[in-house]
Amino acid sequence: MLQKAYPLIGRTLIAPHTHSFSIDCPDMAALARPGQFVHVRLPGFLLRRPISVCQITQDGLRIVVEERGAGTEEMARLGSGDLIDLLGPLGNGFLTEAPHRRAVLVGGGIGTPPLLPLAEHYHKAEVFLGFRSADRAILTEDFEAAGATVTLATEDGSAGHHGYVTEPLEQHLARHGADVLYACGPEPMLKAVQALAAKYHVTAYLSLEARMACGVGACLGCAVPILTAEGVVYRHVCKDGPVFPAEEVVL
Amino acid sequence: MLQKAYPLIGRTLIAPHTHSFSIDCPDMAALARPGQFVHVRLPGFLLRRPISVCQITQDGLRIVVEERGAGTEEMARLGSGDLIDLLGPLGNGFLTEAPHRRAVLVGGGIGTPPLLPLAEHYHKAEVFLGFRSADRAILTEDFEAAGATVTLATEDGSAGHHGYVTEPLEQHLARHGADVLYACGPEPMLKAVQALAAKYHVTAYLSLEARMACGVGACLGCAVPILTAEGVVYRHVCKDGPVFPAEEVVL
Amino acid sequence: MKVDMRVNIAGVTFKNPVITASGCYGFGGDYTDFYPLSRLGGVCLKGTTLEPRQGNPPPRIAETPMGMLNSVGLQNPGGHAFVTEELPRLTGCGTVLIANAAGSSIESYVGLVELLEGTAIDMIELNISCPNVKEGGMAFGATCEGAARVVRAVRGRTTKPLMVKLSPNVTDIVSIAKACEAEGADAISLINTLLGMRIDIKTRRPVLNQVMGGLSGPAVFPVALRMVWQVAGAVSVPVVGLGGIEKWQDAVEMMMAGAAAVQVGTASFYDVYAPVRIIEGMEAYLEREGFGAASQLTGIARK
Amino acid sequence: MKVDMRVNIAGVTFKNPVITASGCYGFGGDYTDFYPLSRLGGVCLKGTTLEPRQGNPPPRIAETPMGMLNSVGLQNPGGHAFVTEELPRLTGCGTVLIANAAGSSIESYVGLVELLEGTAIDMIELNISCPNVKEGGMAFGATCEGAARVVRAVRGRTTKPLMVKLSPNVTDIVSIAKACEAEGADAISLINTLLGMRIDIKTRRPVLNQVMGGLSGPAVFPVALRMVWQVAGAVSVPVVGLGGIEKWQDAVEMMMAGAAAVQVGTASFYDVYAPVRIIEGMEAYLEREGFGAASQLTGIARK
Ligand SMILES: Cc1cc2nc3c(=O)[nH]c(=O)nc-3n(C[C@H](O)[C@H](O)[C@H](O)COP(=O)(O)OP(=O)(O)OC[C@H]3O[C@@H](n4cnc5c(N)ncnc54)[C@H](O)[C@@H]3O)c2cc1C
Ligand SMILES: Cc1cc2nc3c(=O)[nH]c(=O)nc-3n(C[C@H](O)[C@H](O)[C@H](O)COP(=O)(O)OP(=O)(O)OC[C@H]3O[C@@H](n4cnc5c(N)ncnc54)[C@H](O)[C@@H]3O)c2cc1C
Ligand SMILES: Cc1cc2nc3c(=O)[nH]c(=O)nc-3n(C[C@H](O)[C@H](O)[C@H](O)COP(=O)(O)O)c2cc1C
Ligand SMILES: Cc1cc2nc3c(=O)[nH]c(=O)nc-3n(C[C@H](O)[C@H](O)[C@H](O)COP(=O)(O)O)c2cc1C
Ligand code: FES
Ligand code: FES
Repeated sequence: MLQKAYPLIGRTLIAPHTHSFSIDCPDMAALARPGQFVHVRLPGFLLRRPISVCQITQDGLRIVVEERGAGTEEMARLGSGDLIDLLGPLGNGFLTEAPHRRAVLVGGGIGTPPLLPLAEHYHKAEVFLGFRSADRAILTEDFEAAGATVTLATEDGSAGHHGYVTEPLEQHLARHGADVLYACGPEPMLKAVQALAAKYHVTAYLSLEARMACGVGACLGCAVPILTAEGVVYRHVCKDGPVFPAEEVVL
Repeated sequence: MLQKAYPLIGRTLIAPHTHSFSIDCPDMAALARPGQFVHVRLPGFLLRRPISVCQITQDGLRIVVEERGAGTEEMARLGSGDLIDLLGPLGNGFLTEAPHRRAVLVGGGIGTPPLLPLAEHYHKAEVFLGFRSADRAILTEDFEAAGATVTLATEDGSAGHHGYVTEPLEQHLARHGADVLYACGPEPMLKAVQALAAKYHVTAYLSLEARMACGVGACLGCAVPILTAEGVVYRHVCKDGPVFPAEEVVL
Repeated sequence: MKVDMRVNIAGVTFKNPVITASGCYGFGGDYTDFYPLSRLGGVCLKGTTLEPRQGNPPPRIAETPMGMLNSVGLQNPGGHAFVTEELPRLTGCGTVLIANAAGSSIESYVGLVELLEGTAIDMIELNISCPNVKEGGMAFGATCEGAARVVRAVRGRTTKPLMVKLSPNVTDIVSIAKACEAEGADAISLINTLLGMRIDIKTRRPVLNQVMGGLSGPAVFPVALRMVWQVAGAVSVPVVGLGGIEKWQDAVEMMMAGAAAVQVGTASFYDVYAPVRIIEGMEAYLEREGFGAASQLTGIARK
Repeated sequence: MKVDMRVNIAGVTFKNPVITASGCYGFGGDYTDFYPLSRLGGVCLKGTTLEPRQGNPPPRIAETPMGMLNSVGLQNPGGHAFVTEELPRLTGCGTVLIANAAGSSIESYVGLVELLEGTAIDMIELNISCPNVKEGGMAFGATCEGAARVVRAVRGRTTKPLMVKLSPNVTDIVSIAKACEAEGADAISLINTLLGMRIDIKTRRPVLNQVMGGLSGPAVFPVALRMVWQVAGAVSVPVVGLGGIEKWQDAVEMMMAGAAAVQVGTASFYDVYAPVRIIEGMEAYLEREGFGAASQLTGIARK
């Protein structure tokens, strides 16, 4: 874990109110694993904002941020050359299996970015991405560049499957099954994925969100209910997660 | 009175930790009078900072700021092109007499800037400026350019008179007298000037400082004790001042 | 459809739910360069006492993280000058006028509200919560008995709607609010300032001459919101919420917690347009979200 | 000459006056990637109860202007696990270990401190001020009688130095501090969090599942400083000041107000190095200003 201010080397608008940032942080990148996140400090805000690692290179990290409130709006004002104060990498990330295993990745909206490093890990990942509309779709080309097959769904039908991403996902699972499944996205999507994983007996992992303070396990703020042998207990997204086995997640 | 964010068109370091700012604000400049001040909002700080008007042109205002705490340090980070949020012009400014009257201006340290517009008003002002040391001296050339005669004093003797500015001031008053005197600077200096004005029977005005909130007379925060016919009462630097007749000031 | 911005508090109609807070708006004349008073729902005038008060010695102001301290100490020209000099300047200003009545004894409160009978004042805000005076002020507002005594005494002597302004520096705000309601308060406003302090590490002395002062500004907003939530759930008279409101979102939050209207104080010090921006932002929000009236916001987070 | 950074509180020597605050530092293991525990004056461990507690349902965190709310609700593994699992990990860590003892009844407080006898714990911080639990917690800390009862009961059952941590949500902090001192408290720490709240205007519901939570961070600093000033002037045991300290200047201010040491909580959440930066900044300041020892700061603004 590191805490440092790093130079931003670029910001690109990749969808309305959605920005891709490249950060020059080789030391932090060297520690990062897929599914981990960085905790971003922003001027004028007390709490850091957790943002998933979307790409890990020798030179640094890429993150993708959607403006959803005052903090992410402030982040969107940062530009090339500005310093960005990161704490990270945090969390446990995804448990990965051998690259040749048949992995299915399911992303909804701004839940998509953390899945990209998985597509780079698995040789031929099957990726299912759901967005509100075609113009909101992000990272599809990046997944394809990583060798994945992308199936798109949009709620308004403006691109790909018209409806929820879980519909083509179910068709795929019914037809081909999968060795392992990873999902990140809004709660209703996670709920549906959890049910499908159970139905088709696929080992599945869900990446969860929670309001955070410390990001390192010290404050116990980011509690989520998790089913364990002793019943439902609170685990912490920042330290025990953000990824949990689907069958343990209480949604 | 106006409240607006104006573009900064330049910042120059004119002495250690002392910066001159030119602000592109013709509308506010058109309203400004010598001795008034602007109230500056800075990112990250709740209260505005009062800063005297140091020069008034058709294009805008000049202000000179010494870093004395977190707010003025933040101000020193602003540069050309940045926006600066001003409320102003505030206060009553100096009561001026006819330009040919024999005016004496006495400035101490960062109390010097508000006197410059007076030097521009009076044809041949006699200006006495005191600083800690030669490198801290500011605006002497500007006063000379305005036609004033400048007498410098430094506490360490590194330039001009070695000692307090009130020493050459007293010599001048004793020898030549004056029609009107204006002073701005640290409290001990104002106290000495007040005594000299009384001793030599010169109409004198002192510009005072106080911690401020609103700047417009609404909060009654910036109280200073003032001697009136009904005894000592609190007047307000932002609205009744910052300039008060020397004989009414209780120091 | 235009949103109906009006709210009614104790029989008084405010054209919108944004009132400027006492002590932060003088006697109404200081911000007229920027917008007319008629733009506001109402104005709470500077705290006034029966006798003139010169207030506390300076320094009276200190800055804190997202807040400020003041120890003005109820500087005011007294009830007589208030009625004969300040009020006449405000006639026809087109907004609801609220006098903020303070006192150091029951008698002085009573004397003042009697002076206000028959004036253009639309409502009295009884200030039993000023932390900056040695006698009276917060002392009355700190206990149920103290609060009840003042309200009882004043209630019998005024026909004007009576709003009681509470201090947050208490263990149990709900009981105090209920005590005021029981004695006939028509509305409750809260919060006044939290007692706070700063030290100047250069001089090694307290910044404020009075050592302690009242904390206001965004820093106190979550405490204010909590107390409004608690009190609005416990009394049936309208609650006016204040403390740290600087944006329309804060005002909406405060109303959702149960406030019938809000007051804006400290925010004007750093943005003179704050009250107007809040009115405009709230109106746009209400329209966007399909509300017919501002009053529909009141307490919706409780349901 | 090197400045002597040591302070002594109730017979325990701290190598410097900076202690991490309870609930903001887990059980001491979460920040060791950044600096060793031995850098700190002391560590107040996460609030512990006799029985395990799973804490409150999420969301537990909300942001406020220069502050935050939490409603963690004393999630902890219970006294037994604390002593057998957490404490052993801390042996030899080179800093003063303070257990933060909470309870929902007198018996549970007593049971817990008895468990702590004979452990490596150097001091007990009695938490009678947690706003996030339904029973006990702040309820004890809200009255002199409640506070006195807990301190009296616990005092008889522990040989460890006893520091009592007070709640700021009270009308009269001084009386409560005195009541604790009278019952044998060896030190007083304050403040715990102020009760606050936020509403999410999008969902139109309180942000926190528990509706209200504890406010901490720089926003509360002026309130904390004021209370430390008041209490330090009224008791003769050492006072440990906390609430919103984020910079060395804040720590110096707090000590000048009368604190013998400080605690740092929320600041670590946004700057993991905050406690260390405060120690270093304070040391440099003391040297620059010619102080021989950190303890000379305590109360100098009162003189
Ligand atoms: C492990 C993790 C990974 C994430 N990865 C990404 C990502 O890659 N890209 C991206 O755009 N967003 C991501 N998010 C969500 C992102 O953290 C929130 O959108 C952001 O915190 C909102 O801040 P704000 O100031 O804009 O919103 P506001 O609503 O103003 O924030 C107020 C407070 O609530 C918190 N908050 C609000 N929404 C969320 C949320 N959904 N999750 C956690 N905290 C929240 C904020 O952090 C802040 O403390 C992730 C969240 C988590 C927990
Ligand atoms: C009418 C007037 C005109 C002024 N003109 C100038 C000028 O032309 N150039 C210049 O450099 N300075 C001027 N000052 C002083 C300037 O306002 C302070 O140096 C500045 O406010 C300090 O802010 P800070 O954040 O750096 O210091 P901090 O000490 O961190 O400020 C803390 C708080 O105290 C207030 N404060 C601190 N010192 C003063 C002070 N001396 N006067 C008023 N408030 C203070 C701040 O405004 C702030 O609210 C003037 C002050 C007044 C009242
Ligand atoms: C400078 C100042 C003076 C105040 N004077 C009064 C007063 O005279 N009467 C009163 O009831 N409240 C007074 N208050 C308290 C405010 O009306 C308000 O309750 C408090 O500031 C919280 O609101 P805010 O955060 O919006 O300012 C004063 C506040 C400030 C900052
Ligand atoms: C997330 C969180 C958890 C806390 N848990 C405890 C606790 O278990 N016991 C306790 O006495 N105080 C607890 N506190 C209060 C802090 O110890 C401290 O009193 C308060 O946060 C003010 O200090 P700060 O502003 O430096 O954080 C907690 C505070 C936070 C923010
Ligand atoms: S955010 Fe503090 S424990 Fe997870
Ligand atoms: S600063 Fe508000 S009255 Fe002068």
